[in-house]
Amino acid sequence: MSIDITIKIGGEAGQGIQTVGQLLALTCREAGLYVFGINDFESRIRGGHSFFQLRISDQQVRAPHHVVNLLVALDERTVDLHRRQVSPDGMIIVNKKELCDSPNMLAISFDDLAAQAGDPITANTVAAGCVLAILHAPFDLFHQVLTNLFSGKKQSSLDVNLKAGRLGYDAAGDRRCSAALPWSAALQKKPLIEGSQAIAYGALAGDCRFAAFYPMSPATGIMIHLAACQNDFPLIVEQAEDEIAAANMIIGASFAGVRSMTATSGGGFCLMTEAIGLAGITETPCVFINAQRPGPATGLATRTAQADLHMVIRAGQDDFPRFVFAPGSPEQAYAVTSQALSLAEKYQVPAIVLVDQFFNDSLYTLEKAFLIPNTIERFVLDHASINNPAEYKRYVFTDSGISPRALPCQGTALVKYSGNEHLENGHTSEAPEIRTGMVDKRARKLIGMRSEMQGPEPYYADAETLLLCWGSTHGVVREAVKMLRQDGINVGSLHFCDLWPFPEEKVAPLLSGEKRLIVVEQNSTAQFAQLLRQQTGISVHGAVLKYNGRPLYPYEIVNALKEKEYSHA
Amino acid sequence: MSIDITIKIGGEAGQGIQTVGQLLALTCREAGLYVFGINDFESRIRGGHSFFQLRISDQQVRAPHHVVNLLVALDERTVDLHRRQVSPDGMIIVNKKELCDSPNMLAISFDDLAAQAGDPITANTVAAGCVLAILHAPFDLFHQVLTNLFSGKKQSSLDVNLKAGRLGYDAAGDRRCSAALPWSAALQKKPLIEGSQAIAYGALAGDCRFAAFYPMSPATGIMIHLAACQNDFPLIVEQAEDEIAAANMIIGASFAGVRSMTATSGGGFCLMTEAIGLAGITETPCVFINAQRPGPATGLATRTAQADLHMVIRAGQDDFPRFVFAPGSPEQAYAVTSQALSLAEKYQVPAIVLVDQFFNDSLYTLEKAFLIPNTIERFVLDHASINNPAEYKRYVFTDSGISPRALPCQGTALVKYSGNEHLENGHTSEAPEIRTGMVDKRARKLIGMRSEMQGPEPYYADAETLLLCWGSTHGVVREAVKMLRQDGINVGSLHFCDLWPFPEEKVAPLLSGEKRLIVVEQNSTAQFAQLLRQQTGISVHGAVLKYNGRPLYPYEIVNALKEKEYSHA
Amino acid sequence: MPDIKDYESLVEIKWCPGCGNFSILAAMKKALCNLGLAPHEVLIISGIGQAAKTPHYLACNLFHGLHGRALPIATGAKIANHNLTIIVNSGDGDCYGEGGNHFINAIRRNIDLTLLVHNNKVYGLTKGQASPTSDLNMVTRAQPHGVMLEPFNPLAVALALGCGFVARGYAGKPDHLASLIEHGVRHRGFSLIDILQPCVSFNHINTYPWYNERVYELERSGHDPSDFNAAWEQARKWGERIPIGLFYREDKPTLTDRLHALRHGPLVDQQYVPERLASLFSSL
Amino acid sequence: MPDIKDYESLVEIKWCPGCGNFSILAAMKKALCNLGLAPHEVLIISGIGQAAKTPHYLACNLFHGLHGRALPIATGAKIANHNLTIIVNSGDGDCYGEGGNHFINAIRRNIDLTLLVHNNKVYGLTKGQASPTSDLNMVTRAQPHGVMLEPFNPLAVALALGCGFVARGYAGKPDHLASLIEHGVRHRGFSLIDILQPCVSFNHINTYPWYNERVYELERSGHDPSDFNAAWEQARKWGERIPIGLFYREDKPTLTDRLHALRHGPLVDQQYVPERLASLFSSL
Ligand SMILES: Cc1ncc(C[n+]2csc(CCOP(=O)(O)OP(=O)(O)O)c2C)c(N)n1
Ligand SMILES: Cc1ncc(C[n+]2csc(CCOP(=O)(O)OP(=O)(O)O)c2C)c(N)n1
Ligand code: SF4
Ligand code: SF4
Ligand SMILES: [Mg+2]
Ligand SMILES: [Mg+2]
Repeated sequence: MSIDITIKIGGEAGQGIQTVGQLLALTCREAGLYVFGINDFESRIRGGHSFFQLRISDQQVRAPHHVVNLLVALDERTVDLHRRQVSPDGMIIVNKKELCDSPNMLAISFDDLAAQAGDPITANTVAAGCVLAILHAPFDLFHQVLTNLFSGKKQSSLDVNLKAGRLGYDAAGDRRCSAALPWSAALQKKPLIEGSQAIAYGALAGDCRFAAFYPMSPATGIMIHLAACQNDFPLIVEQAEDEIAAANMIIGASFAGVRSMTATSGGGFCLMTEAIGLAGITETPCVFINAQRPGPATGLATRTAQADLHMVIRAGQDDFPRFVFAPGSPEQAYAVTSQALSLAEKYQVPAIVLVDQFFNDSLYTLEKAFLIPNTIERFVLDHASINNPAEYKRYVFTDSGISPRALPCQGTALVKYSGNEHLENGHTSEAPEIRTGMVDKRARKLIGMRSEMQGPEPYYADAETLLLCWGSTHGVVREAVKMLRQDGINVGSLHFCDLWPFPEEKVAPLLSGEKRLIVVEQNSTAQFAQLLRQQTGISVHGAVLKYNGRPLYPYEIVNALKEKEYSHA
Repeated sequence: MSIDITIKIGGEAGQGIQTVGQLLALTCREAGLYVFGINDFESRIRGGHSFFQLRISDQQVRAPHHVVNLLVALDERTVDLHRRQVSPDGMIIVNKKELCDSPNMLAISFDDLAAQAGDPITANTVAAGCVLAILHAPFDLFHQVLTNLFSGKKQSSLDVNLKAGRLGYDAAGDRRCSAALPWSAALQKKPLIEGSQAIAYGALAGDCRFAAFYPMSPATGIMIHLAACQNDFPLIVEQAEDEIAAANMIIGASFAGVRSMTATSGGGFCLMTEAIGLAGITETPCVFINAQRPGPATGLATRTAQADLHMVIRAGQDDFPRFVFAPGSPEQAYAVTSQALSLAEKYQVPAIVLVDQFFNDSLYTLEKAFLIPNTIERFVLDHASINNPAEYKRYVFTDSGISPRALPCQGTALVKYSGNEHLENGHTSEAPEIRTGMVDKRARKLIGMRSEMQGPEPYYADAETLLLCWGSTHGVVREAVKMLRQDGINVGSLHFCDLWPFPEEKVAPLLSGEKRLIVVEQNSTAQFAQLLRQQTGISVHGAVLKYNGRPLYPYEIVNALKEKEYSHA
Repeated sequence: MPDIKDYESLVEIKWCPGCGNFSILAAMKKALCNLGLAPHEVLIISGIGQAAKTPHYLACNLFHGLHGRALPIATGAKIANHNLTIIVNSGDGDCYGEGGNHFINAIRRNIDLTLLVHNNKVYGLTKGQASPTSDLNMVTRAQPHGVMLEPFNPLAVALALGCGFVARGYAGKPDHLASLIEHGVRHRGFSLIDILQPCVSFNHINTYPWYNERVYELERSGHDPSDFNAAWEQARKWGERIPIGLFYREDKPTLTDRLHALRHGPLVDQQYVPERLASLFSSL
Repeated sequence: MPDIKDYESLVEIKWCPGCGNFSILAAMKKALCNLGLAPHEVLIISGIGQAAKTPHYLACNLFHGLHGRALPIATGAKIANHNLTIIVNSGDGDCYGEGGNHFINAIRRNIDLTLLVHNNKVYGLTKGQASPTSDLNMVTRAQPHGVMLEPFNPLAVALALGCGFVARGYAGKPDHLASLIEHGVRHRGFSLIDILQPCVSFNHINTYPWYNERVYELERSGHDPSDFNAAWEQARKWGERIPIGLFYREDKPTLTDRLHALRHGPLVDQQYVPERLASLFSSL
């Protein structure tokens, strides 16, 4: 990696840390640079401590870095908490002179300069301008970013912000950080996107038309992004009275014919589990996004975890087919969300997508815009094609387990769904042979479903040691593999996105031979290792587990591997 | 087994089938005989078809038998549905002459005789009298049963019932079934109990003082049995507005100092899962009974299943310690429910007891009355013993993971519980090291908890083939083993009651060597086999699975083993 | 014009003989015929309970869901296709107990459907526990010391929530009930029809004779359903005299009237247009 | 007599500067002192939200549970030990949204506790989505076309449910609020105090100035809290003039008064007596 700079902006909630980060990221976008940003904040609205950490590079970056090149401290606490991470040649910008106690520090009063610019609210623009100067960025690029941002707004807003940016830029004087980034206006700007946004857009690409939700961190962002699209798409986003209502609403909407989904976190997901079973037995397609955070109960509301894997696979009483996916990048999240809507409809089952706070609240540069499907293949039976409407049976027994699904009130065939065990026609039945028949019919779908599942994504998969990971840690583990290999350690990785039905046949061959298998997970019990043994009988040799609510860093994996500091799973 | 008679009484819901069965069972009790009764009924109040099937023996019986010696048909449908199960030397009593079409049938109009006795409501007494005559029972015993039953009630009620019983008894004429039971008044009567009752009484023996519930088959019976005890025990049974409320109420009650529990079935359990996590992170002891029925969603409300094993182990987001038990007999259910209350308190964790419709609604003869604890060991910190109340910390870090638990408002120490991740003192904390510390503290309890777990109960455990079962099928599998061994097949069984934390060390040794392992389960995916492989890496060789909602019969296992008609798990 | 026969279902009815549900079923069929709706034009959604079995017993499209959750299912269905004519059959336990929160919020949404609550003041299907509407002190096997909770008054609560169609029917007056249902379906907005329904198996207090002695029709007592205060006063009556009929009626915008995306027609009928995504992505 | 200082907590307060919650906290402390209760005699139970953080900010026993579920936790605790003095701190989302069904049923149970709903008419902790009490048409990032649901009127609903203590406080009048809390705690039975609470971060409609212009104290306007009809009329007022104070008060038996087993004292204090089991088993 030729250039790799990490900027951390810390301060109290409400100080606009994210705005600074956003301005920097947009300027990088202007220059065709890659960024990766993580958001760290407490469960409060004002005060406390939070930070935004932006990594900038001329190559794709998909993991946070633990060494900070430039620390922007909007308060004293930020200095105390983070100065140790600043690299020897790094810099610290503080907003008060009094805080300066070493030569690598630069004091700039963002507030004073903002006032000078004409509006105290522009302090963040001041800060961004200052950082950009230190990063060797030409002011032009920032000028362009601000112009874009305020296009369509009052000219005076733009003017005051340009002034503020300039003041900040100039305030840096000749202080520059060591590494120079290749700043020049890019011909093609690469899209910038948040994890939660990638999911929202994936939903649109999957023709989701109805989303119901109850606010819950870190899932809310997905719905906020979707809600903003209601003017331009055939889409309704409804805030429900609780998660139970949200789950049942999407089932109702799907029954009536539109693709639908919800998003929540663990506690809300718990409340949806009965409805997931309802989707299972009524064979109603729908998508549940579970954005994980540490639990149980309220746990750590604004922190990250990967600890709901087994819960989502087992949610709801009794057995019924479902999909579970855990994407590892915004591209995969976009594709998988769209695919989940489609596969749910094709197999008439619930599909669950597992993400987490780390993924949802991170900022990514995309190599290129997401692919847009030209058409949507619907898996719905047209009433016109029903020969004998009076004989239509919603749950007719088929070899594939999939029964042609007509929509209610779209023709003369009567469409009957039931959450009780039922006959082919949808009426309740307690007959033992019907019960067995219907369980088997539903289970038969698993054959087709399993064939849709991708095996894990290999990366130096023939290495001696394989790191097994799933979900959001994809980029982090890859980077750790790269670092380890640079140090001559023969390691590779497998990233699992398609988790249920577990694609045993595609997994087992990759794990055979004399390999050392180590899972990397953000939970305390190595949940994936348990799943792997359950499904294949294969035991792993170790586990790198982090479960303090904070994102995993590549160096942590590297250290654990080098020091053999991993627990035996 | 010297004597083994099965009587099936069938008819519509509301016809009093269970009353007939109850009278017969009580008469057997009078004679010191053993019974085992199963209840089969639809999800309706009147009409349809239901039956009660009573097996009578001079030895302990704990499984239903598939051959019927005496069929009592209160309606025509019963004859149609069940006549094929009647043994060649068996008999069928019908209530209408027109239904008689073979020599083994006897028509007696219970209604006419009841009217003759003076009250149409006594038709069930007539039927019982008739059956008892056919079974060679002396009328005295029945006389005694009725006298006991109506003691304290109006003399006229007793009189008319005695008359009805006599009329039924005499109506049998000289028709007798082939096998004579050893009828003589027993010196010591063995207790008769329903499965759900054993749980309720176990709760009392565990000093449960508060139970909250929302009605749901097949769990309601437990609460009805408990509710009836409210006059004589320090006990309150509260019907909640929903399962969420029930689960949270028991947590509140336990927090305030009384042992508490709830009972529900799968759908209701789903709604409780968030609260189970709350119990987990707040370290509040409480007991959740999940009486399983086929699902998902409403499924088959009045039928049986064992398909919630993984769900209950994984319910609630993230990892936290919990107990899961699945008793196999009323004795074990009594002991385990009581123990669950105690262990939950000792380790300050939620405990889950898995039963099912088959178990809850069956009637058992006990060898002897349940053991009654003399005292209850409480695991609660007395405020008087707190040296420095101002410094009391609810979640103090300890080696065992267990922090001394004081009750609120019982002294000057302030008691603070939180469902957010917290400091030792119970106040919210987002600090990463606190998070890891608290997860680890809670996880440390698993060491003690695992040591409390019993390994499986072996039965000819050194046999070549081992049947592995859990929960309510204990007696059924045992009987199958006996039958197979009588046929010279070298088979044994292991019954698992203590399922989580899974007692790996106690299990693995029993399964080593060249054994053929076959699970016997009432679900469609061999859930226990999955759990076993997950925890031990051991794969089973086959699975006998029944999931049509009906109880398992020993002969079904025998046939499956002989015909090798089991699925490869 | 559809005929009652068109609404026949071949499914065996699993209610007890004499149950009040039979006349509710008959009233529904009659109302639907009077409304000129054919079975395939009707969608009936229910929760779980005896009441919730209703949609199986007449010809219609149906969704028989979870205990307590009929209203959210119906809300989702109506948003997806606001041309649907939706009736919800629920029980007092289903709707006011497990589903209490959805009852509140379906009214707040003014989602356009007709809710029939078969209010037998008991949990029928689970064998006779108290329901939210059970009388104080009613003894059951689950409440051996009698009910200790103040009964839930659905009409008063609905009025407090701003419901635009608040009515009470009685299974003992099926023609009156049929006419209420007809009006309820015609009403644009959320229509609550709480139906006094004797349960012959478990409720031995609120029986047919008990009600027959007490009920009176608001339509015959000069009640003005546009008068909110009068409605409130009537809604609080219970005991010696029990009013049935339309308590209150008011037109307000429904949720689906308000939703912007539905201005272009039902969601289910709209088109997927890839260009919209392209223009969205161009802003990234 | 305890002092305000006794109620000090060392925990850092995580509310926004200027938040209405600060005066609610102050009013609580004042009321508790006036009641002569020491911190260890008080149990505060809360759900999840900004409001629900309250118990950490004063000295007390506390249970900080799940979003929406404070009332069932409190109900269980009160049944287990009916000597407890319980206050519940909840938000409008916590109590009227996620917890709507428990709100209904805690009132029906008349469980003896004091419920303080910090009603900021918004979901504060989750960053400003509409709550059940948000005004119609209020625009948020989750409701870009404005709120489309009729606002939930907690006082009217409580009255419709037969609540025996119905009050509204205002964070801008902390002394008045303290006195309401004091009366609420003294009241034997379920006491609802809905508190108008400005949220400076997310609710830019219902601000301090907005309320200051509108609120008036019922105590100063000749309102008789024993007059149900007058209470109902006041409860339905909202807009130009907003009443605060005690709307309605009525004594009724509480749940714990009614429960038989509590006649022998709090459940938590009773004895385990093995003989009772023996006599139970003898009947088998
Ligand atoms: C989540 C859940 N909890 C409980 C039940 C059990 N259940 C089925 S019907 C019913 C109550 C029925 O009462 P009501 O709604 O009044 O209908 P009725 O049978 O009286 O018509 C209950 C509690 C269930 N099916 N699902
Ligand atoms: C089951 C569940 N759903 C959602 C959430 C997320 N959540 C936390 S607080 C809150 C709403 C807070 O609003 P309110 O109760 O009005 O309290 P406020 O913050 O405004 O005081 C929500 C939705 C949660 N913690 N648990
Ligand atoms: S139990 Fe009651 S409500 Fe249910 S069918 Fe029978 S009479 Fe009707
Ligand atoms: S967000 Fe609103 S309610 Fe929450 S602390 Fe801030 S001002 Fe108060
Ligand atoms: Mg009912
Ligand atoms: Mg709020």
